[in-house]
Amino acid sequence: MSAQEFLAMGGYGFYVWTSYGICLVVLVANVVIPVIQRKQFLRQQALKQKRQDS
Amino acid sequence: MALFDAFTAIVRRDLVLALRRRSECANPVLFFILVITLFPLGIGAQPKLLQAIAPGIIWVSALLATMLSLDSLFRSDFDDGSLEQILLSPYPTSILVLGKITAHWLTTGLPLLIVAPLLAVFLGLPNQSLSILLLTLALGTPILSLIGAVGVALTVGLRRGGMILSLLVLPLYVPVLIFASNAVEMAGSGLPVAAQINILVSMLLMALVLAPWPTAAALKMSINS
Amino acid sequence: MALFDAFTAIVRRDLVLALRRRSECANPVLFFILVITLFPLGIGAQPKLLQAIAPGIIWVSALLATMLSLDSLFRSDFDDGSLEQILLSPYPTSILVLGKITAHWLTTGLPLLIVAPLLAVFLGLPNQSLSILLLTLALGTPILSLIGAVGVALTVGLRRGGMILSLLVLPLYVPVLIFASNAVEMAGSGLPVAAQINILVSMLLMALVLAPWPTAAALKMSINS
Amino acid sequence: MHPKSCHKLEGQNLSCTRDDRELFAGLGFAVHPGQVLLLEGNNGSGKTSLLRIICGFREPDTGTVSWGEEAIPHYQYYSDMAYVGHLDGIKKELTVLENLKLSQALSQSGRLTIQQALDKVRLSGYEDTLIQALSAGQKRRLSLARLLITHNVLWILDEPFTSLDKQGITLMESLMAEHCANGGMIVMTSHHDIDLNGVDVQRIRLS
Amino acid sequence: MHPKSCHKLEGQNLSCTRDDRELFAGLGFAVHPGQVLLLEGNNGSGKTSLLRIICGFREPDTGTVSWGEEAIPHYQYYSDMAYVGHLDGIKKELTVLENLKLSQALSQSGRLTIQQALDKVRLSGYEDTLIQALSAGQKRRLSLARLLITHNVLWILDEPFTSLDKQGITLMESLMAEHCANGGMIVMTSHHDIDLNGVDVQRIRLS
Amino acid sequence: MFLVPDPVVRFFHRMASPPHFYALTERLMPWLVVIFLLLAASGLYGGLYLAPPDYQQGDSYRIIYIHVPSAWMSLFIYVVMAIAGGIGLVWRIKLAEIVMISSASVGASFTFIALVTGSLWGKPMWGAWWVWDARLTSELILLFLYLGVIGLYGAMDDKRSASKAVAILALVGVVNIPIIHYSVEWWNTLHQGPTVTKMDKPSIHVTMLVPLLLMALAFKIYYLIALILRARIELLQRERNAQWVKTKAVEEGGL
Ligand code: HEM
Ligand SMILES: Nc1ncnc2c1ncn2[C@@H]1O[C@H](COP(=O)(O)OP(=O)(O)OP(=O)(O)O)[C@@H](O)[C@H]1O
Ligand SMILES: Nc1ncnc2c1ncn2[C@@H]1O[C@H](COP(=O)(O)OP(=O)(O)OP(=O)(O)O)[C@@H](O)[C@H]1O
Ligand SMILES: [Mg+2]
Ligand SMILES: [Mg+2]
Repeated sequence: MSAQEFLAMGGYGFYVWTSYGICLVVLVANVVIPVIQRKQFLRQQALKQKRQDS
Repeated sequence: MALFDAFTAIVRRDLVLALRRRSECANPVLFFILVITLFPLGIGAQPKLLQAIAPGIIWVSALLATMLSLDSLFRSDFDDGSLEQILLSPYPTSILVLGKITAHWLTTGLPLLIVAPLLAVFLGLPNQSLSILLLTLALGTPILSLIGAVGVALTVGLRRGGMILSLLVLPLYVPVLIFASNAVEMAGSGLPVAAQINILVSMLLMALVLAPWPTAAALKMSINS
Repeated sequence: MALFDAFTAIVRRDLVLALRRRSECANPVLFFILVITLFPLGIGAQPKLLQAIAPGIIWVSALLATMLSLDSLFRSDFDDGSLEQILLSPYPTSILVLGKITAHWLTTGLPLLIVAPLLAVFLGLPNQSLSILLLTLALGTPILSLIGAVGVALTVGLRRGGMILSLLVLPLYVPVLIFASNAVEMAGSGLPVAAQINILVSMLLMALVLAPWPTAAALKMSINS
Repeated sequence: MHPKSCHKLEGQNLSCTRDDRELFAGLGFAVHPGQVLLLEGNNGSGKTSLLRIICGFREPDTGTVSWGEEAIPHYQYYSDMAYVGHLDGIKKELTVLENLKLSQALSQSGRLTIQQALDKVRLSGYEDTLIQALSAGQKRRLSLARLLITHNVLWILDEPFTSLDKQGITLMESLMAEHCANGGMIVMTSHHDIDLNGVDVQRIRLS
Repeated sequence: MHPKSCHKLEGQNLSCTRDDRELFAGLGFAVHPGQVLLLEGNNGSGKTSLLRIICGFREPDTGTVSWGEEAIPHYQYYSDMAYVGHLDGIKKELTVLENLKLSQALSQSGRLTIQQALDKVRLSGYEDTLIQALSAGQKRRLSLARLLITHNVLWILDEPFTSLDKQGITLMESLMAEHCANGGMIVMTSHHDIDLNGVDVQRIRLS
Repeated sequence: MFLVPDPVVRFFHRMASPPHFYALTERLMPWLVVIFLLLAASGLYGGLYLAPPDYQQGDSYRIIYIHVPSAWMSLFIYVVMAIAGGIGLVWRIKLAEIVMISSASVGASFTFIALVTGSLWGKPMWGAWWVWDARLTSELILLFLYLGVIGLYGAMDDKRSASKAVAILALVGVVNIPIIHYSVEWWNTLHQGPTVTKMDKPSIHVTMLVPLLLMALAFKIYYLIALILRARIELLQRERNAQWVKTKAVEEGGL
């Protein structure tokens, strides 16, 4: 099976790959957002402590 | 019995209040009528079409009318501190809450039941399904009040509970809507509807027994802010 | 210009408030979506039928969603005394009120416009009427906000304005509903719709110029109690 | 007169934090029959928060409040106490009489009849007036009348003197003194100086 | 400092009836720059009603209120006056700073900057706090800060001391005295005794 | 309380102590990620490459490998959420509250994926993006339930009472789950009846079934990962005044 054929998915390429694409985006977002939020939160807390210490 | 006295006192109070705020009492039913008249306007005068969608429209409107009247169930009591006083009563909150729900149904569900036949005729609903429509409304609207009470109790403490309430409550209303409007439709085609009615009856009983508890719990939580 | 500053300050304030009360901002549109999903549930899965009533359903839901969001337009300002302060401002109340209406449309009408295409597809609305649907919504929802403002201003002083409001406002909404849903339907059958669109445009202009005055006057009257 | 006035109200190790700010911590108190506990403190020091904890509306972050050896909330507590907070808890659309009758139905009857209580707070003659036609101070008097017509040992009052004119304040003070003389207890906040002859007043200062 | 402080507030032959009960009739007064008009009276005597008439919210049954020879309401009046009533008029979901900025946008700037005003009412440090996290007294202080940051000659205050602690009351009194010393005028109600050194206080007793 | 012996409750309370939980998940995380990647890779390889096209649906059926697992997860996570909510209400275990609220957004995501992929599958199969049949509609309602949970939690400032409110809502809403699951049997619909979950004899070929099960497992592990990540923030925010959070902030705050 050529890569072209594989991507075409027997004519259903659009439907299949959009599905997988959206799925990927949502799943990745669900992991990345919390990681970013945690970084931000910890930074804010650290800043706050610094403010309080000084 | 003192507990029963407290229950009736609550019911009576809410009925008197509804009477004093005359507009509020008439309003869910007015809204019901208005929404139902909007559809022919939006869809255009096509009798066949209207007849086909009549059960759905009536039930959806009943559901919206009930839902919109829910906010008044606890809102004013919350705003003026009466709710605090009710929660401080030595009697079980769930019973007092059931009193409030009863009054709510008497002032919103019951009037809907009374005007429904008129609107059904207006939309051209076949005669044989009219009695089933009334039966489903009689069984369904108390369920709506009971389930709705849980939703309002959860949101009454929020500054703007009005709209989030619909998000919470409508999904829970869906089963009632499906079974009830389905029954009316089936009756229109002369099919048996015992199954749907049985389901509605059991939902009503369940809601009657179960709903006051989470409502009371949610009110206690709402007051804590 | 100080007057313009006051106007933008009001718009900005209401947008910030909508953002802070996150739920409120998303809610009219959620309600819109919810109501539209209720209809197929109540009516049953009959694609032909749904397609036939789609313009009506979408417009009735848009109308209800706007109407329900109206209460928040002045309610909280009335309750916490901000409205008194706005009326005591030396700037013309009608301009400040127009600021509030603008913010209201940005947070309710605009989101409806954005999700409408999706719902239209769900209900199987033909493609050629989609653009007309959007056009009518773009012209119609500001009219709804403007007319609605007069109604809320009249009822905000009543303790339970919510329901009597619908009685006041819905009749005024009917022309918008009729012309707009008619235009969408005609477009679906490939007929010209310029007449309806022209009417909507002139209604919008009239509302824009005329509505702020009675709104301001009604607010002054509501505060006097 | 107060059959269960042998109860006492006790708070142990109470603390409350709002938005990262500790309002109070390790707070303890005991109120016995006949005593008044007066919470003092500047604006924002946590008086209202503490009262709401004592009512059982809010859970303290640590510690317990107990009534008669048992931690609240429990049935006995709610039949023995009454609360008048920042909000009146009276319905605008009902008359004075209807409001008081409802309060009685939700609780057990107290020392005075409705008529006697209205006389005391100088509202007799207003029985059939709707609450929305009362002024700020008249409403306040009504919510005080509620204290008199229901059975209660413990009064919890958040700034009871708000909106009252001088006559009203004197009246309120005499009612409080009478309540304590009958073995009642009071927990209250006030920015006014209170003047209770011969009553044992404990003070807690929050800051 | 107050360029238009030559204006005076005058009430003539004012009367007000609510529910068949005449609250006052034929009432007249005149307040000149530097003066305070103190409305006294028991609960329900009509003080709030009179203040709302003076604000132009309510029309009197007879008589007129005028500002600078012209009957209210008119533009000049609304740019010269400020009102603090039973309701705060501040939005719970906004911060202290946002609220004050809004007030400034709706009116003309006054004597003090926002920062100075917050310092005066002891709320500095709370700039970015949401109002809903303020206590009753803190909210009150904020609505007083609003008086200081906008241009106004006439203050109309309905029980401005409500919820304030003792420090807050002293502060308020000094602000009022300062306002009058600068040629401002005040119409107010209070159940407290007020203590304004060297200010010309007129009293009207409603009953 | 309630039938559960005290030592058990105490054990759970200790396990559920925030710093303990935080440290444990930190050690667990790499393993979970590795397992997830292995499962997903083999599932996708089997599903997209090895499995033959369906004789009726051609290659479009390959959407099944994300549609069905995510649809299952959408139901599963709601049940988990309701159970955690119940535990949080009765025993006041903070961790249960956190599991509940952290599940909501993951569950909403899976519901969203199930809807979108189903819709994308429906267009070639049924000729319409959307039909209003019972299963589809009830899945949509499930999305609303999730959004309601998230919205309610967001709308309340005090997170302790917000958790209680959400728990009550989740418990009440759980009645919808059986309706969604059995909707295909109760109403005649366009949607596929149970094919995989028929216990006795799945009516699906093994080469198609195995990748599906692998993907289902991979999604379960993914849920754990996402749950843990969310739970950690929630935990940090609630415990922001505790010493261990302060130390962590200084260590990891990047200052
Ligand atoms: C928007 C459209 C769709 C939605 C919302 C949807 C939703 C669901 C849900 C909720 C389930 C899980 C049911 C359960 O475990 O009880 C499911 C399973 C399934 N769906 Fe869909 N679906 C959609 C479209 C489709 C389409 C177009 C197909 C194929 C033609 C399909 C094929 C399947 C299959 C084979 C299963 C597994 C059934 C089983 O064995 O449990 N779905 N779907
Ligand atoms: N809903 C809330 N959310 C967060 N913080 C709050 C909330 N309500 C009050 N606070 C904060 O808690 C503190 C105590 O408030 P509380 O109302 O108990 O004060 P108080 O002693 O009654 O003050 P006052 O004399 O002004 O009534 C205040 O600093 C306030 O900022
Ligand atoms: N909305 C209303 N409708 C009818 N009557 C009213 C209304 N509001 C107040 N009243 C009546 O008007 C009278 C004066 O009320 P007002 O609020 O002006 O009194 P006040 O002097 O401010 O009293 P307080 O010191 O208690 O605030 C009261 O006797 C009250 O019964
Ligand atoms: Mg207080
Ligand atoms: Mg007054």
